[in-house]
Amino acid sequence: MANSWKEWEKPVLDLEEGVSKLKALADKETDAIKREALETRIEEFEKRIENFLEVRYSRLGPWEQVLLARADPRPYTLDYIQTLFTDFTELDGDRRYGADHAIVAGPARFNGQSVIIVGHQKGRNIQERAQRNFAMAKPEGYRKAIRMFEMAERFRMPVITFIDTPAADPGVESESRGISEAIAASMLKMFELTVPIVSVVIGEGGSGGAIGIAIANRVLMQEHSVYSVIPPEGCAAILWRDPAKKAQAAAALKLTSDSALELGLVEQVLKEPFGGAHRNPAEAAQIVRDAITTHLTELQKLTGEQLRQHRYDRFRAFGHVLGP
Amino acid sequence: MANSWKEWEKPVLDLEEGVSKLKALADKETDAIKREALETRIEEFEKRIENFLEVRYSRLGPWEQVLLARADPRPYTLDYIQTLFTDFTELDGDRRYGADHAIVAGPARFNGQSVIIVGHQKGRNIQERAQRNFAMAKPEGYRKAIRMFEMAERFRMPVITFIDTPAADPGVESESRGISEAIAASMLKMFELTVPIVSVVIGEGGSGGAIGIAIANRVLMQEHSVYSVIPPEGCAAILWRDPAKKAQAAAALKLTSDSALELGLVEQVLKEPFGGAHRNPAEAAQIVRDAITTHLTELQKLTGEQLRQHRYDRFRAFGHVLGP
Amino acid sequence: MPLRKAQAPNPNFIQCKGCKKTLFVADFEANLRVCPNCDHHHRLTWQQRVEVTFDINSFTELDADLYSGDPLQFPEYEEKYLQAQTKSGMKDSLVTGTGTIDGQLISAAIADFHFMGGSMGSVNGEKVARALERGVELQCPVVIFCASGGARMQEGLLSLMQMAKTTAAVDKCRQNGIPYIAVFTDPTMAGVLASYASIADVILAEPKALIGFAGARVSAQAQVLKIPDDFQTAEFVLRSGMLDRIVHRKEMKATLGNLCSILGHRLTAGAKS
Amino acid sequence: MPLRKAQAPNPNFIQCKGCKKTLFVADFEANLRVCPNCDHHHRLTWQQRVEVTFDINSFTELDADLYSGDPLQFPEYEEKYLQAQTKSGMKDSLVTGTGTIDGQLISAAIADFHFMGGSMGSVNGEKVARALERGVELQCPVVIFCASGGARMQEGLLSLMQMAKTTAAVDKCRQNGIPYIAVFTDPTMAGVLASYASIADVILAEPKALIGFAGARVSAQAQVLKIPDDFQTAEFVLRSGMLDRIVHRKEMKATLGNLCSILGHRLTAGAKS
Ligand SMILES: [Zn+2]
Ligand SMILES: [Zn+2]
Repeated sequence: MANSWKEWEKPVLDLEEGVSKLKALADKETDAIKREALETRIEEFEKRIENFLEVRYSRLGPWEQVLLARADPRPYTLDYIQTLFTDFTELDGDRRYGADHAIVAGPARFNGQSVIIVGHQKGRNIQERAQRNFAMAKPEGYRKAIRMFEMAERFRMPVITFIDTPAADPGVESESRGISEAIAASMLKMFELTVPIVSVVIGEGGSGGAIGIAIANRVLMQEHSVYSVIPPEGCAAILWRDPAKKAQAAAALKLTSDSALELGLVEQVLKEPFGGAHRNPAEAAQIVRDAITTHLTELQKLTGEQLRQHRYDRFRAFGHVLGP
Repeated sequence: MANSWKEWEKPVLDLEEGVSKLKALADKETDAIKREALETRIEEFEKRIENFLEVRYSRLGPWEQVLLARADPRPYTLDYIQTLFTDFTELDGDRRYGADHAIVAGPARFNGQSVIIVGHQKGRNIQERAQRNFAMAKPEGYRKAIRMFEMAERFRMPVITFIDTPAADPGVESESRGISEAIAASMLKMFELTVPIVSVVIGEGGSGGAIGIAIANRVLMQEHSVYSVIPPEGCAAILWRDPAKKAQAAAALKLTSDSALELGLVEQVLKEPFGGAHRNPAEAAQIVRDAITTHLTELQKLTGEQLRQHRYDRFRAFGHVLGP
Repeated sequence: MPLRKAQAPNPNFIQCKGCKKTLFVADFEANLRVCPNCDHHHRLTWQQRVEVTFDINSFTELDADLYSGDPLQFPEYEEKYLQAQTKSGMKDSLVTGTGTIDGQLISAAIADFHFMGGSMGSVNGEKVARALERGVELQCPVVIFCASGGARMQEGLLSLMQMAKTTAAVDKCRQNGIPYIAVFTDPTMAGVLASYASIADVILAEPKALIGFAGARVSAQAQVLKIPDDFQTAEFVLRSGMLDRIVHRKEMKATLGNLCSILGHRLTAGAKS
Repeated sequence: MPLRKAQAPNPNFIQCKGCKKTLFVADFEANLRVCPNCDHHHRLTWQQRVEVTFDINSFTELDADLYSGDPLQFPEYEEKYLQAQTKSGMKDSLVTGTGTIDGQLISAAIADFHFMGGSMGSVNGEKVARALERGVELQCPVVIFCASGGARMQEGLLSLMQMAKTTAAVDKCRQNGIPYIAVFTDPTMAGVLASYASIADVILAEPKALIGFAGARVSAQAQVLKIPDDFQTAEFVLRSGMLDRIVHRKEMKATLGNLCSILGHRLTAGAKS
């Protein structure tokens, strides 16, 4: 069983290395015919990469999806903010206790329109990961989010949230400052809003930490993102006392974007470039942009009260209940 | 200059001791004529006490008023809660960080009507004083108050606050958790309410710590309470670099109930029994009860929006501004 | 108020889970399953909770027939679920209905930890939401007794969505001025704590109840900080500002009755019925 | 953007209050009174603040003639007040008016610490309230530059009431969807911090600005806790969650312009004028 997305991406990386070597040769080659031959081989290689990715990524198992959703090079919230928005000003502070950089937030423009962005943010390197606590927000993060939601309401700005967290921070400090209350209060605040809310799961949708900022009118999932009530490792440990059964747990939990769509819990799965968003961030971002644009346009036809009611109805319907 | 209210109350205490001795004698006296003589003397003594209190307390200087406002035996918020209300259930917690017992709060009934009470609470002994931080609330206290104000609004309950604090807690912890924000946010919340609010200053109305829960439609002051922008000691230290000039400062600050009434900043001064509320707590409480009843009855004739506007207008008018 | 007898090897005796002392069952139950020696509040079944909370014969169960359909076809779920049903006589981990306290109508939900650890799946969430909405319909206060290890893994993302769904129902109560009081009993954890439980208007807890977001082991692993001795107990959580009061089981009914009647003063069903 | 020359013994040189280095006044002023060596942000007069913040010649002062009437007949107040007026050319410690940032209309209040420590008495409070209400009238964002030691003692309880009055005006902005941005400059303390300053929609601060409720000495006396080195600086306050951003003076105008235009997107005066 794979423990990293790199394992099954290895053939691609090898082929890519081959391509760059061939390209270097082709660049230096002065003989036109020989160069043409090289270029033909390059094309062949590129085709093979594409085919491999297409085949390999179309049959990823749930556990592989988890690994891919967690993959280091995936675009993070700030990457999407930079690509999709203009004039973003990051705001900070919960006005209660502290600053939390596991969640980033602030006003920006989307297609020229004023919006509020809130999203989990992972770190790109060791320092940043520590500083952002691996995108595991503390109560401060959710209370900052609440402050942003209130601002969105006050100034009639749509809210766009990006979901990408393994979980909310489970530490002693977070307990003592009410991480549970913070998550619940953030959800409650989102239910109160009378502006449109769109959430996009871009990586890990990790249980309470994720849904704490995902009470949207439309919830979208990128193809290779996951959304789960518990990490597969935790599920395996609790149910089968064996964390190694994480792949079985991943399968059982139905945590892939396809499953979420099938269960009717998300409105749309957003295609990613073959091999995942990180292989072509610009293309991935464009798909996200188009989807947000579409959904926001639709939602903006509703009144504030309709939006609030819609959000209520959306979540109120979730659940599989039998009986008279 | 007196440093304690006990100094000028000494003659009273001496006379009172005399009275109880005479009473003991009278009780034992079997001779009817002698007993009558003793009883006459007792009456005389009691008259003298009353006269002394009346005269002495009618010419208390501002500094003496400060001392009396701070006097240990004065009835505190919980005393008034016990006397004036029924079914009080103290609620706790700011849902953010901690429990703060410098402010007590909860729902109760006043004349049978549901109300929310919020008040500073001093301690009666060393342990309680420490536990209540000398009624100097931390951010948690004001955030608990905010929670109560929100509950009052949600369930349409009038709010009654009791003011009795030297100041908000000025410590490092309070700074780091935003004591300033907490006070400001508490005031803001009170301005938002559409239920009646009555505040009663029952002891020390100490600057920001006091006004943080005193944004009322009617603000009442007990006769011997004070309300000040800064403690006289602090004022003397800053202005004259001499904390000993506290009596001058007290006079200059116009911090007595009479001055506040004259400046138009409170609606009513509530008479206290001669010698102060502690000399007859039941009588003092009755006066407070009557006043709250009157004001609440008047306020309840207004609509929610009128109450909110009234509170805005009330505070908006405060200030002595000249110019075209 | 005597409670139904518990099953024990010798039916006249029971060992306290707090102090381990052997107690007369009769005394123990007369004391509402609180140890007369160490005051340990033992967990109650939902029926016992009804007995100690509501006016005699006033409680009517509603939505009794709802059950889960194993939407994910999760391994072993069906068996476990049927087993839990057989053992407990319940359909799922939470019971809802209406009852009166001191004559005042209350919409109630009572979780029972004995059914799959009181875990919140679709049915638990649905019933909590209905109990809250019923407060709006009937114009009466809502009281929820929480007892849960968290979300029910076997319903996957649907369980997570119950956090949102129940929160939505709390919002409905707030919008309509319906008082909602939560009582945290041992244990109140994770997904339940991080949703409807923590946003009640008033939160009471039983003494020493375990209350937390993450399992204590998880928290201990998560950082090397010193953990307070009473970490994740009601006493710790009260100090942390997340509770209104810790209420002894003997005082719970009176406290609830008083709060419901004061906060619900404007409700048509708020008057004694 | 060169600023007006400061008064100094040798008009060509000035000593930095941060690093004590001697600076060319021309460089210093071209650098918006920020030390090119240590980045110390020196306090500005209100005129200097207008220069570095608003579009050229766009600022119009309003309510310029308001002054305090010494309502308590407080010892020495009248003399001090007149002295401050003479020295500063201001009527009181804060200036209000309207101006544009990148063409966008803003209602502004600018406190000047040079006038009696920027203390808030009746006039300061009145003008803050008017600046906020003017945002509602003109349907434009409000920006307030804070600089204050706190309430003005010499107006006693009337000064305390300014905390409430200005808070009321913030509430008016909130009710009407008017964005209000506060900028904490050195120092922002006590009564000002504990009222309108801390409840702005967005709070920016200049680097190293002193920001606190109580004087640092008071706090130090109040408890024996270890005090962080940067206690009551903007950096400490940012860490404590009370600030949105620390913004360099060179970036302040652009940051304000951007925030006002995004948050004020629906305002009739929000469009470039
Ligand atoms: Zn025991
Ligand atoms: Zn310097």
